[in-house]
Amino acid sequence: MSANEIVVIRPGPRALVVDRGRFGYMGIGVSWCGAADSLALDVANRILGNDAAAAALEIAFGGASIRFTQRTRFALAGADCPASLNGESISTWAAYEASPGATLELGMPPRAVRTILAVGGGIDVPTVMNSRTTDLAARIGGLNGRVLEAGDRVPIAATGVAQDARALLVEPPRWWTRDAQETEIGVIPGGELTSFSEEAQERLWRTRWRVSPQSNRMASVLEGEALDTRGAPELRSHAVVPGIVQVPPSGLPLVLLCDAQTTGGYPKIGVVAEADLWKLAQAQPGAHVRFAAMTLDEAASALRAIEAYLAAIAAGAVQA
Amino acid sequence: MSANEIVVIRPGPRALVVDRGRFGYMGIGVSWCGAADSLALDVANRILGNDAAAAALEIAFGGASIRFTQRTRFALAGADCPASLNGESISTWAAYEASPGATLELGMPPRAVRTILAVGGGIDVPTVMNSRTTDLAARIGGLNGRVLEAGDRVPIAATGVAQDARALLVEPPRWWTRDAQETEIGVIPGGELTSFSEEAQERLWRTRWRVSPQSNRMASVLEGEALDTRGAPELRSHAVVPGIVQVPPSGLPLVLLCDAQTTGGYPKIGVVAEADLWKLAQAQPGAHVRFAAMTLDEAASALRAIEAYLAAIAAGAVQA
Amino acid sequence: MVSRLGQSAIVLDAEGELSLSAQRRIWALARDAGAWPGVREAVAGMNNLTLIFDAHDADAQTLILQLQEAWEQSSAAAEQSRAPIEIPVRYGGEGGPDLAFVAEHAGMSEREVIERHAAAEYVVYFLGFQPGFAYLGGLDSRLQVPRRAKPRARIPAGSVGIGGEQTGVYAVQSPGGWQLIGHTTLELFNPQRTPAALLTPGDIVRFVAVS
Amino acid sequence: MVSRLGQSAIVLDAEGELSLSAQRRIWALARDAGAWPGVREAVAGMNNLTLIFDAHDADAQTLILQLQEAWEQSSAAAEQSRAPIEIPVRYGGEGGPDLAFVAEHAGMSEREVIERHAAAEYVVYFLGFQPGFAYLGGLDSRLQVPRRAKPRARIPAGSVGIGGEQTGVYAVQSPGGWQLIGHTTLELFNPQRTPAALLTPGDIVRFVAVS
Repeated sequence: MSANEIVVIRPGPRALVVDRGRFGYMGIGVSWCGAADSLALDVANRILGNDAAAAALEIAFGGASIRFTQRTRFALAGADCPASLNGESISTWAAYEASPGATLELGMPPRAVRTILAVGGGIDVPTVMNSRTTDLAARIGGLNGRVLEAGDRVPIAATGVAQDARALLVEPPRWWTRDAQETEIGVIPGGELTSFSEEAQERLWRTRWRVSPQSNRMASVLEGEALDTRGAPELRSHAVVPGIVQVPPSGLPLVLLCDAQTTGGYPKIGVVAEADLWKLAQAQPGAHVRFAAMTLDEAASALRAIEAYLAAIAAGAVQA
Repeated sequence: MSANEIVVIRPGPRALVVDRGRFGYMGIGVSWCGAADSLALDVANRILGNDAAAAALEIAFGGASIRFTQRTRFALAGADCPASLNGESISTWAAYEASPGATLELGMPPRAVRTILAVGGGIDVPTVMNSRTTDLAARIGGLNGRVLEAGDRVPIAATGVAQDARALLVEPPRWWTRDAQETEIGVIPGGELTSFSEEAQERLWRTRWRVSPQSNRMASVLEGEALDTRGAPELRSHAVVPGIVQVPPSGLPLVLLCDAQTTGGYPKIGVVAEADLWKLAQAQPGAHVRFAAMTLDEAASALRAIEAYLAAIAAGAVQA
Repeated sequence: MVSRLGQSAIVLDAEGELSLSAQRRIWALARDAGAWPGVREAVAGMNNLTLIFDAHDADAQTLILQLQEAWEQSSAAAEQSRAPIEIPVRYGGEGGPDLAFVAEHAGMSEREVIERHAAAEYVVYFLGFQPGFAYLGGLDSRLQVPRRAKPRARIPAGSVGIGGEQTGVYAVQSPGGWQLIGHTTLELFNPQRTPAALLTPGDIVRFVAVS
Repeated sequence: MVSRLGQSAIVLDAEGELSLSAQRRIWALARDAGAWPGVREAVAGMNNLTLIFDAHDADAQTLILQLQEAWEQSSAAAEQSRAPIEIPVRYGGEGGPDLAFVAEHAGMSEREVIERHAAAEYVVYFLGFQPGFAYLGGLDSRLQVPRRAKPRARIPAGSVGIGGEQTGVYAVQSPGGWQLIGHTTLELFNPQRTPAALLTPGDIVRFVAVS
């Protein structure tokens, strides 16, 4: 009897084990990490009927090849790379069943960055400090605290295949089907925003920011005409969380993402609406984003819409 | 417009506000408290569709008279006292709707001790340290940390009456319908049991213990032929929780209940199965109980049976 | 002083100069607030504290008020934590009816009992028995005295007693069997205060005789 | 040493004589274990610790092993908590390539830099930046030195550095811009240990020069 696992033939540019995150340890400096696009993770787990806490693979920029060693139900969500199962083309935002020995191939996604590959029951690496997610800074979680390498055998749950396993296709969130030239990101103004000059504030909202290739899971780094930071105060170090928009001395804003350090001291101009944060994690280098001021009420209502969407998937009501 | 409240005309021998308990503060010496018969509380809340954390009244030995000031849905569970609403006889383990000004009268229960009176949406006293339950030692929670007195006006939630409010009768747990001469209480052996003499151990299981009138929400005190405690070791003070069976120097066992102090030092001979603990809280002074050794597996399965029963009530499947 | 940051975080900034005493209050507050319902993380910074909450379980506005209030109330208790905590005691008299008995039992004068009781440094081993009641280690062995044969039905909060090899302060009114040698006006338990219990395991306690 | 008590509790008893050092380990363990998933209460007693868990969220057998292991690993770290924590540092050499620069910038000898750095008592203000990384207050103002213009891509865990008015120890390998003056073999972060972070806010830290 073979172990319950999937085999990484090629991991592509960067693949790692993620779950919703490692919470409760910020006080000792441990970041949340977790899926950069947690909505894609939630969708993939819900399609499979997995626990919301189940771990999956996050594959950045596609290019991965995975072999299944036993009958395995899996789902793809997030970046829409060309995908094939045993040479047959398959879709993202959908669930399939792989037979033993089947190979999943993911090409380079034309837009967006990260694809979630979830399996029925979840990736079954050991839990470290209450989470299976990879923390590359602490070198814990996932597969020995590191990104996946060719030849890795990734344990998966032995829960097997559900009786009614079948291809199941869901409607992705609207962002994925729009052909927008730029992504609008809701930002709740806050922090030290008003200590910036009026001109800097105006430029913040007006600028069409370009996502820098330096962006990673720690932050989405933006390029454009720098903001004047002279008015911004020196801050004492304080906790920071994903979504905070910092303006370092360079004057170029950056948005903290899941792997952000737990504390920081740069001036902040606000926090990205939680319903929009995943879009930054999915924006390819060179893509354009624009910030739009949002009220707390608007942000809460956007979040409720996402929750309703997820609930509808769980209820089988968003089948495409 | 009158406030949302119920009025205590007579509280009876002892009535107080309870919920499931105040958890997380044992480390500073604060007991859980909560309903002595948490199963009755759970049933009453579930009948009404209340949140499981909703607070209710726990009325010991009946004798209470309560006036409703507005249309109010309520449920009775636990000790089956004769009850009437505006003079009309009503049943325990059932929900009713009271009209404004209606009076609920509870007589003395023929067997058992504590009746839960829950109202739709719950009793709405302020939350203190995460709970509404009365802690008579700390003098917090409930109505100013004390038992109810005649004339008290007890705030209730303004959620009003559900559209489909109607009398709803559920099958009580089996214990309530048996006409047993004694109650068998499952005990998971443990603690210092084996340091007692064989004769004392044998007597522990063999004795038909009588519930003492000294019993209260802190402990069910038992009477019978004393156990020889000479073998039992001196213990360092340690945490204790409801269900622990202690044998103090008197040799007469007592079972800790919801209001028990957080720490103690008497030798322990085991812990009452969680599915059986409420039966001790309901045993009237003079009633007989017998301990029966139970494995952890048996105790877990008894608890699952209770959970299934509660789930069935929530699903409307245990209607009598 | 408490401000909102995005949908799920609020930040408390201690005003004024950077100070270790403010940081002590931050530590105490971080410990407490981490247990508040709906709070996912309580993260101390440099004289500031961030609470990250779950919007399903906690309401931001309520949390802001709660944090603000807890901060204001934290000063006295938290600033001295880790430093020895002094408990002013009026020995003897109405609040300490058993002082004479303890002196007789120990074979010394009442004055010597007071001096020895107030001379020691006690360590809080743990809390239990009552809300805020501290089990203290460090009683002078000559002061050990048996509990009363017949417990009192009602001992006022603040009563300082000796029972066997232990000494301590009744944190709330309750029955009890210890020999009472004095009384303090210090509140050992106050649910409206943060932290509710004055003492924490590890604290060093001294009794100071007052008249 | 860990035993089960009923359906929802396990008890750790420290073996041997009653001791304050064992109690210190109990305190640290109670703090940590209170945050373990499924643990509802972690209650310290007299050299013992009771965990009350929710059987839906935690498996007793797993919890027993976890508690047993945490207890065994707690000794070194926890016993010294609250007492000053000494961090042995090999100053200069391969692990401290910027010692000469710091000395030059401060206008003193390398030896004097070491003496001043090791003379101070530092207070842990909070943890952040990296797992287990402590923000220390108390750096001698004469040792303040600007960060490196070009950060290093890979600083080994254990590197002791100075950046502006702060000093600290890199707890895990990472990029960083501080001036490195030495290296310690002490592990500041180890997720297999309880507590995972060696330092806790409020701890007093001393650096001790070793060769």
